[in-house]
Amino acid sequence: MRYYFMNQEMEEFSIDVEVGLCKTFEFTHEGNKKSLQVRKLAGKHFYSFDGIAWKKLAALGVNEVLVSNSETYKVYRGYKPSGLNKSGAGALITQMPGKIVKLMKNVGDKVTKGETVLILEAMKMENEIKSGADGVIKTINIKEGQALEAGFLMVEIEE
Amino acid sequence: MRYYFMNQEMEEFSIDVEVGLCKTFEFTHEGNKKSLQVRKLAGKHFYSFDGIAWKKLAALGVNEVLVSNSETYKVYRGYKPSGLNKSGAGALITQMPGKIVKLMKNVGDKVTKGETVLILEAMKMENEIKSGADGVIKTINIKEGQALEAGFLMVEIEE
Amino acid sequence: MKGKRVLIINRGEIAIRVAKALNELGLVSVGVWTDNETEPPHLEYCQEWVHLKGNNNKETYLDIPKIMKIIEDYKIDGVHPGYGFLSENREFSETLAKKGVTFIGPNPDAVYKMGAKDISKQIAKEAGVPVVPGSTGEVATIEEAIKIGNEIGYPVLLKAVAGGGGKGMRPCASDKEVKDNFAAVQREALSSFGYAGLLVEKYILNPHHIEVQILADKKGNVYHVFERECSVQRRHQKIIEEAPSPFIGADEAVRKDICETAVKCAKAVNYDSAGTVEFIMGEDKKFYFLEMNTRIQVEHPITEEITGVDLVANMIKVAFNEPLDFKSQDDIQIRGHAIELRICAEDPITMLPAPGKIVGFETTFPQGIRFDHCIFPKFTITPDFDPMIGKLIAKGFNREVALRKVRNALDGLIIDGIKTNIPLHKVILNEENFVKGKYSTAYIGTIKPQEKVAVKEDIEAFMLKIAGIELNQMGSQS
Amino acid sequence: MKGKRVLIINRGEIAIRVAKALNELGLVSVGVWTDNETEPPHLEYCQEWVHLKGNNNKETYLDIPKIMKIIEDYKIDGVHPGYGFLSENREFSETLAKKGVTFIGPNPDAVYKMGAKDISKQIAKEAGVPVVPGSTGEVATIEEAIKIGNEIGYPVLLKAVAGGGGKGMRPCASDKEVKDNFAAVQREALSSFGYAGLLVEKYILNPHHIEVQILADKKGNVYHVFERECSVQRRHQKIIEEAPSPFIGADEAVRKDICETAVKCAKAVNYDSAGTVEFIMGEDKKFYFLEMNTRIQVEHPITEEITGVDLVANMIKVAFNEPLDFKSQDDIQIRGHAIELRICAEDPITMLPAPGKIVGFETTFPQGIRFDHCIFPKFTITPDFDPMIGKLIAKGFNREVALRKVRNALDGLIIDGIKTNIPLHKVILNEENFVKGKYSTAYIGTIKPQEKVAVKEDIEAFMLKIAGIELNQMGSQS
Repeated sequence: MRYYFMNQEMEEFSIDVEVGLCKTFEFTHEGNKKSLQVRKLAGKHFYSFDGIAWKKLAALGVNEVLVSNSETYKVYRGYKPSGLNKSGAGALITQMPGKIVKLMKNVGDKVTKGETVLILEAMKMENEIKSGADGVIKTINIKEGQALEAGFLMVEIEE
Repeated sequence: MRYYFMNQEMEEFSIDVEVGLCKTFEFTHEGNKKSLQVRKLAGKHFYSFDGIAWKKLAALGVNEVLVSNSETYKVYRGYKPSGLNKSGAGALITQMPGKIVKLMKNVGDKVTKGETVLILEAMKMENEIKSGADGVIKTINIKEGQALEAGFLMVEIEE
Repeated sequence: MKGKRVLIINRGEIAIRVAKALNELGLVSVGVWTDNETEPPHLEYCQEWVHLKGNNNKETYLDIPKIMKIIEDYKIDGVHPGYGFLSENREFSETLAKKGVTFIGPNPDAVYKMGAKDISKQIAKEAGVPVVPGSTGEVATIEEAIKIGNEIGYPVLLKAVAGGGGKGMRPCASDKEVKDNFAAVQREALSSFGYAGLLVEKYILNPHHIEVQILADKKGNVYHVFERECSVQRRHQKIIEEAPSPFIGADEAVRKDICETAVKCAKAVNYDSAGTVEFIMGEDKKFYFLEMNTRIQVEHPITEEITGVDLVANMIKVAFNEPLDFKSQDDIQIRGHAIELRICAEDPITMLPAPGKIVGFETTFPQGIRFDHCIFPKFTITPDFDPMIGKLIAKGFNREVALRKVRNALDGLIIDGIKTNIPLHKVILNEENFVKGKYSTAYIGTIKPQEKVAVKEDIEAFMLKIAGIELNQMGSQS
Repeated sequence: MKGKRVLIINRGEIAIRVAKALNELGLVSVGVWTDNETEPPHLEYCQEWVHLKGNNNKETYLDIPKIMKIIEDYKIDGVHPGYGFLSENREFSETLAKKGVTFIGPNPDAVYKMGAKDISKQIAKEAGVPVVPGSTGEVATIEEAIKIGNEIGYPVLLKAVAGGGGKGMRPCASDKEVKDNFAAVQREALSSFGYAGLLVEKYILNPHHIEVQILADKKGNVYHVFERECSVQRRHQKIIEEAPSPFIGADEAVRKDICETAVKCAKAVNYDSAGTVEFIMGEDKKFYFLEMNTRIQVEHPITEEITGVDLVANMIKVAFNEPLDFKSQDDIQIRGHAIELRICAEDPITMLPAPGKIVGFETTFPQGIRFDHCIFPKFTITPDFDPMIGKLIAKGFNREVALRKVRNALDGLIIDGIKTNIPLHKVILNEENFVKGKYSTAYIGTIKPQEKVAVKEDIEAFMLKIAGIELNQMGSQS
């Protein structure tokens, strides 16, 4: 089984896994192999790379979005989704669900890097969404008051 | 579905249950009906008899022996086991797994109620097992040093 | 008091904390759930569950007529508002008073006087308590705000009259910044507290945020339960709190002074519940009255841990005219040290909210940890509510022990599927200045611990996530 | 000390408690499992897991050569014995000392002197500490025991030299009873402690069992951490403990006297670890030295709760020559009140062990509860080990609050599938004499709370069990 991980910048990598008897996992990543054992004890799961040192493992309820400190990864189990392209500093994408409070620019407006393009309210906070590059507003896919899911391309800026 | 409960004295009673939609349980016991709702919340189960007041419910892992304060009940789901007879004060049955330390009587010996018949070690404690009736030792099914499961008929006394 | 039916108009960890205290005292805890909360974990501790219909806070936790209807329908004797929502709303506490329903909090007059920052400042001044210079009343227009800014000198802070908890407040360094921010702070004030009124005040640089816990009964007895240091803040919201304050340290004269000043403030409004008097303290240890929060505070557990006083239970008791657990100020003593980390669903580097669905949750804590939270696997954090999902509290014989325990607890806290500020807390707990207890509210801005959060995880971390998913695929019998 | 590898030669809740402290201090906790324990819950907190092969305690937790082999194979630096098993075994601590392995406990000489009750009594006497009359040495024969019985007068107590925890001890009221019980106590002593030697001593009627916690370092500093009242006993085993003692109450002179006497005892054997000096106290508040337990005690948590001293962490620190958390006796003060209930797999009426399999486990606790336990659904309690499966500990601002909390906690503790003493605890916690704090070790025998345990449950209880089983049948997705 091959797992694909993809972060917000659409950077991607994969890890192969083979599940053996007694919850033994054999991983392959960029040619390197590593094995992992899992045991269930007192209703909880534990993992070990050497069979001696054990740590608690959270059994994951879904295989949607996984997070590694400050990066969010989508996980694809056994398939690689098509149509995912890299997007650059000029693509303003919602990082969390929210609502558009104010839109400051129109299509064709010039923007400089760091300039506020719109205000997005999320979790009761107003967040200024700034341009990641110097350029011109190419497309606007939102309007004020609109509620958005995470991962929505709000504005594209042509550099 | 009919449930049978049987305690250590082989006293028995039954409750009927009908499981409806959305985890609604309809119970019938000796002609009386009662209904119960169950909801799952934050990974735990809760029950209510009136839909307003809720309490936590333990989802039971097995349907073997259930306990009510000082009584132990065996539970039978959907069937009534055959061959279970009432046994009286003259039947010395292990209440817990243990090991015979000492056997004080032989077959044919007279015993009085409260007299120690044997010593059973369980959980590091020596327990004196006493006759529940005046009578004569009819059968002995054990020997010193023998390890026993719970529910084993060790000695029968004829009243 | 026993058998009284108390409605909790709140959610999350504070609703759990309140329900626990109600149950223990023999009252009936009645909890609510709204259309936005399909599996509200706080109901676990509530004896009765009531549906508060509605999709947003204005239709639910802030809807006074709807709540009054529930109070009538369910024969409610008292209400606990928790923090936020209607906890400091004069109209709500007055409506309850009129209906003869016990509000578990101070009398409406104290809510009103201390709830409105302009009046509270005036009262503090009159009671001889030093205050930070600023507008004495509400500031209605940008022009007025700019005028005051020039009078008291920039930087100034624009803040909501009805606010608290860091929401609806922004510092401004110039006329232009006042102009740019005024409308936004008004909007935030309106959406968070239902009232858009603003204040302007002097913005003191590098101050300490130190607050004093008050506990008072309805017979005029007002006690302090010592201070908390809440200077580790981001976006003017606390993320780490300690008790006692490492900045006050062994300076018992300052501790006595600030605590007695807090009692003075509380007495000035005939305070009769649990509350908190907030101060700004400069490097010279001079302190100024900031505001009084007339409710139970998020960070109340650290005070409970170092004094042994159950603040929530006592708050409920006094509301029903029962006596406090103690009879004199001397009965309350500090023993040991406590630290609280607010665990938030947010990016540890940008510190911006990051809602999502929790897919894994495990804890491995040392002795002496208290985790007040509402987390369970499959819990969804929606953008509708505050991103705080738990409070990790460590108690130790001294600060060093408490630090050791909270560090170890943080290593044993796994929350999978969402971004949290756990990695940020790990950096702070090992950062030199924090370890020494040397920090002001400028800490996050100047030390920038967020920049030391590792962005990329080791490849092993991804293997563990794969193992977790595979185990889940194998089913529950595995 | 950091990075040292410590083997825990114990199981259950105490192994968890020790592992937590090791992890927190930055040491490596190494746990063991035996053939009898297929899912040992204590490994949850151990960083490394080692198989200790064998089917019974003699082949496992008491097998010194086998343990020494593991110590060598796994490069172990130190050993924590917990309580019971090898915790007070001179041979074991000497063997470790010879190999240069740190024993987390007192020096072998103190283990020897205090471990053997005959010698400890002599030492106490010489240190000017009052002792209960009895045999000064080991009693080898029934005849000798009867002779002493007649000298000091009946009733007398036959007890194991190596024992503790109520095992291997029986009261005898006559020559005949000594004769009848001698062999049985010897057998129990041998099977529980690996040594059959017995003592005889005066059996004081209606006494209080009060013990003092000691914490000492390797530099000669010996501190007391105040007393515990352990008078609620059945079969000479504690089931409820409190700190501070309600019998001593506000009598600070007696408290000071008994605590300082305990320090005197500890100093007499150059004690250098955590330990407990046990006393019998009569109605006149005169007390007699009973024994010193040279190990961490089951009931240590209540002392931790009222003083804030982490006994287990400090015990580990001093073993590795690290300083204690405090520098003077005055640093340690009592704040509040703590009560511990031992939750045992036993019949609540007969109070006899009742092993079995746990099929359901849920908790709903108020704030201020600590539950040190090793319970999980599907956990099987085997007859091989002690029936204690958990310790429910409540801390309150005063005794009334602690009682309120522990009562509420007990109502929220569901353990399904086995008999437990929870119903007995519920009776005791509401029984008049206990509520007033008026009880001696005769409490269970004279008040007989077990007779008030309801035998039959309401039919609703059975319906709930059916619902639980049906839910389980529906599967985990329900």
